[in-house]
Amino acid sequence: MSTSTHAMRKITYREAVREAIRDAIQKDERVFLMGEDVGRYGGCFAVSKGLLDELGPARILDTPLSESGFVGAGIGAALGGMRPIVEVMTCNFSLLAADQILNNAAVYLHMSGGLFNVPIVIRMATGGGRQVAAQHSRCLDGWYAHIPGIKVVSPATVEDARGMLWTALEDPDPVLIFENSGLYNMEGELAVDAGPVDIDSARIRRQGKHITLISYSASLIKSLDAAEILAREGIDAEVIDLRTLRPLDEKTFLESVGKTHRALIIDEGWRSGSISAEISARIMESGFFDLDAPVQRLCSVEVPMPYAKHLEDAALPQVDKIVDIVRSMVGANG
Amino acid sequence: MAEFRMPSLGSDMKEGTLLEWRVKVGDRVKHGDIIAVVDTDKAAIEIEVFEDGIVETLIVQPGQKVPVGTVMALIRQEGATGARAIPVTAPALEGAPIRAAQEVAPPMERIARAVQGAFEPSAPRDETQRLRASPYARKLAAQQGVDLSLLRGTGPGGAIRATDVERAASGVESTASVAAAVEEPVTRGPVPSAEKPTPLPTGTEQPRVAADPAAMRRAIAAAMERSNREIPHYYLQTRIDLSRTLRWLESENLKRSIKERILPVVPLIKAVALALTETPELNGYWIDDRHQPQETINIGFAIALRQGGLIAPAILQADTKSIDEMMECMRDLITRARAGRLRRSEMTDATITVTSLGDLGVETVYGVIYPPQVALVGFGKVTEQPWVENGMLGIRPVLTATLAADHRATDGRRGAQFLDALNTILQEPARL
Amino acid sequence: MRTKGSKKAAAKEAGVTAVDREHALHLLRSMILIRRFEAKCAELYSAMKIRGFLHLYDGEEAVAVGVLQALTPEDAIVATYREHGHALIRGVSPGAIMAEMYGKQEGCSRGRGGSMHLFDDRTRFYGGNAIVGGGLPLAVGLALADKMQGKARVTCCFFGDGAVAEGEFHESMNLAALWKVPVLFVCENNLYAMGTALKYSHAVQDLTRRAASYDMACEAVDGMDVSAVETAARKAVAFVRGGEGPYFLECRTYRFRAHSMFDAELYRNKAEVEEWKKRCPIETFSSRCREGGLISDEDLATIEREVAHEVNEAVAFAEACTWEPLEDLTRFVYSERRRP
Amino acid sequence: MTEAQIKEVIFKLLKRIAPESDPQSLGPDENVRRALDIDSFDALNFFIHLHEELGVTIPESDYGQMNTLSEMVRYLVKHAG
Repeated sequence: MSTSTHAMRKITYREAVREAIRDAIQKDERVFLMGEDVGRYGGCFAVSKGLLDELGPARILDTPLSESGFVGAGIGAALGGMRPIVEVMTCNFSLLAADQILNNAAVYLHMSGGLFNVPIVIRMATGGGRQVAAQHSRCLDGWYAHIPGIKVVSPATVEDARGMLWTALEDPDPVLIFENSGLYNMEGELAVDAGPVDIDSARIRRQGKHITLISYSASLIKSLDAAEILAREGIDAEVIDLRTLRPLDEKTFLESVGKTHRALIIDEGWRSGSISAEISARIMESGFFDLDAPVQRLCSVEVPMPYAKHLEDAALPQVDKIVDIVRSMVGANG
Repeated sequence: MAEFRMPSLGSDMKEGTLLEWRVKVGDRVKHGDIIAVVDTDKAAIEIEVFEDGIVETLIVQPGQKVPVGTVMALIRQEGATGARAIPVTAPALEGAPIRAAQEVAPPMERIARAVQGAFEPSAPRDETQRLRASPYARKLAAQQGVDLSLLRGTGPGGAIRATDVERAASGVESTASVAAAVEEPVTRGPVPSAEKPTPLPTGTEQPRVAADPAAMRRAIAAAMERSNREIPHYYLQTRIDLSRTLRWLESENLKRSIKERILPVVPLIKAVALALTETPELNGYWIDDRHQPQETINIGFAIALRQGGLIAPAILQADTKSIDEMMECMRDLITRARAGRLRRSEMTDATITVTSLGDLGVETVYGVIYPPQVALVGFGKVTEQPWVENGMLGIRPVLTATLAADHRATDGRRGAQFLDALNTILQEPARL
Repeated sequence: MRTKGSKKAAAKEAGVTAVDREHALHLLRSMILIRRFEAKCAELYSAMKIRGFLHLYDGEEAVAVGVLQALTPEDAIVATYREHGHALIRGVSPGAIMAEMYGKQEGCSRGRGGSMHLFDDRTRFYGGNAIVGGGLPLAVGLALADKMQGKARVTCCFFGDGAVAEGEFHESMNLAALWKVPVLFVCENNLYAMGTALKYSHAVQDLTRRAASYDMACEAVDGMDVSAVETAARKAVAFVRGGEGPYFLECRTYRFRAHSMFDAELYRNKAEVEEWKKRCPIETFSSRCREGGLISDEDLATIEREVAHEVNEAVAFAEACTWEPLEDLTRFVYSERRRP
Repeated sequence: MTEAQIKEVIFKLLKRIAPESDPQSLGPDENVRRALDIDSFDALNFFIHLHEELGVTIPESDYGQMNTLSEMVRYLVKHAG
């Protein structure tokens, strides 16, 4: 969270990420960006637009469509003393690099008994909602959060989009940054001199007392919208932005549940074996006696993402569903 | 058709053996009648019925051991209103297998039963209809001494939620939770108050006190049985020369009007409170296999009720009260205890119990600790006895004080220190 | 290359090019060390001192020994799960390697890796990678970092013929050639990807043609001949260090033992193995050197004695090592201190 | 105040303390506290009520003179004069 009292400005999430990349490359000569279409194309989501001209081809590297190859190369470069930012176009394609992320980045430190750490940052777009169907709409933030050895962050605000990258680069271990593609156009207020933010704690984005909504990334925005609607009905929802899915800051949500006694987790990932399941389990393990209602989850419906708009909308967590569930949990007959 | 089931008489009761039926088929029974005797792991227990009606079938035969929740008999209701009427197919079903006779009570009847049940403290909970309450509601209920079984939940499927407990605790009743009346001494479990360690589980283990002497007897039985089963007691006893205290009390009482006079038991309780500040280990609980001494000293004072039974409401923060405050407090407690209007915290917050049976001429009291407390102090009658002090023989008013303490929580040395402190304080009554 | 007049002539006579006595002894000793060390490993495996997977390098010693002669201490190595030899020759202490296989905390990977994951930062030994093909992108990245930092270092990446069928091989070859990064790809072609022969795995069995398709400099060499390997490696390393881009060196070799300890070897016949054993890199090199008068039987006996001592020392060290305390189980999942 | 009036007050107060009892059936020399199971608190209350009803202040030292019905009447007649 910014402690700046300086002037604020409007900025999009996309611009915030771009500013973070530019800033990191300018500040540290070891940092470079590589990935598919990050240079001449300007980035699949236009995040790195203009950076090749600005920073030159030594720092902005277009790669062939070889996810495993260039993610692995990023790991090697990190081992070799560089601080690469590897952009995987979307998390769907990261599965082609899953071997490198899981079998190398996540385990090198451990396998070498602490000798070789891998200070790599891998950015990838995540999430659905753009009618691009099953192979381009996955939300794998929570899926990667299963893996010890990597850190998983999901910035939901322009402030985090701007500030998490530098902290991730300074981290000695692999950090995966998931940028929900639905957020790139989101505009937010950001301090002119906004800088790094931590990547190991959750934030209460809205204080409340009746129920805790636990969410992250694009679902956080929906949760905040739902909380506004609920406030008009007299239901005061506390909204938590997890920010980091691994390591998970359970203290923040457990304290909140200790206060509100109810929890709804909103997770764009699928329900089975999800990060929402993990959070729910931790509440059972450590917050059971504070619960006044069963923990509920709103996740994506367990289908590969369909193309048709109405089906896709129905498959994703939505504001009205959040509102309905909260009403049923908190309301007179809930 | 109503089902009479093997009741659960405690969370650790899983099954029971029917010893005898006190009724036969065709007998008319009414709510509260004892209709069966059941042998449990602990003792033979008389079981009452909660329906009015006629005994239709006796399913379980004497000698049979059945799990809790097993249907033992069917009671046919007579002269029922429309809502309670047997379904039209009843004639065909009467005497038919149990399964077919299952009945879903209409909502109004369920409410009525709940209200009835509320006044029926001995109602054994049917294990097949497990109490549905949220964990937080259970925690709150335990902290505030609310008996969940008396509440009607407003949550899904009638689950009791925190709001139901809070409403009961604040005296604002929900429609069907009338009997959770705060003014009623419905709860007898000396459960730690809010911010205290995990309390006793709620439910049947938590004995309750009510107007019904039999019910109170059973509640006391349950608590004492638990005490005897779980608490390894040790006993220490000492004789205390009470002459200085009594002399001091006499002079104090001379300064007071008759209404303000102080009974001898008051300085004794005050002395217990002060002694506990020196041996705090005896003040508290044994919960979850853990000794949990309490900072606040709330002394439960055993009061016999005229209708039978006893109750031990707490003198809260006894160590901080003056003699006059304590007397006033005790007068108030006794009056309200006998009128059945104790407050919840008084019923649940005791951290130790004092019992004084001297009025009846008893010399020595060997008490049974009230779980989860870890000590009980007993006072007998003050008698004149020969007493040697400084090599001089004289006659002194002597009190026998005993300590029953939980050996899991403390050892004899600590107990001895307590009695020694008690004695010392009573030799310097000005400290009181 | 060290050469001394008279010895050089003798060596040439023996058909051993450019190898003087001292170097010959060194090469021979290196190969014998691997062979004897691993024989001990097999024994200890049977005695249940070593567990997990154990892949032995028997027959392939000339590749590691030959190639590693060409590298300097600044260079980096990325190896596979059959890497005991590479680690030994690179200079990782035999004791630390043996202790690692014992699972002891004094092992080179603190007992976290075992036989397949030997690591050493001092010698830039980036491990035993046990995902076939998984090390190649890593090597490209290490080389990329050197190139970006203007360091004239070489990353040497070992892999087998099996890896050539992996997508990661092709991605890495393409990336390395595209970016002209200083990687020496060393394919240890022992003809079997575990139990499946090359001919059942590859449409094109001449693996150098794969490299050629990326326009990458390449050469195939007799992997049973340590001098030939060394010579080819020196040439390749010079090329790479010269900034000419990556190089693909195929060493044609053969594994005498089973793939791992639990392998019935149903996929090849004994005659084939016996035929290859006639080309044993140690036997052939040692005969040539003796025939050429470069070394004596006594030299050989001395080597055997010294190696036996070294192996015994390693075992004694591993035996004496300690177990990492259980409290440390979750260490090294994340770094304990930030690296600058 | 007559003896009968005093007795009536005593019965009323005892009945209040021990509602289930029948004080009028007490024998004149029966120990009242024992017969009606009156503890020291109730006893104190009894004396307080006597004070309220009859204006008699009974010092603690005189409690021993009021064990039976006849003792009570005798004492109260004397002091309520």
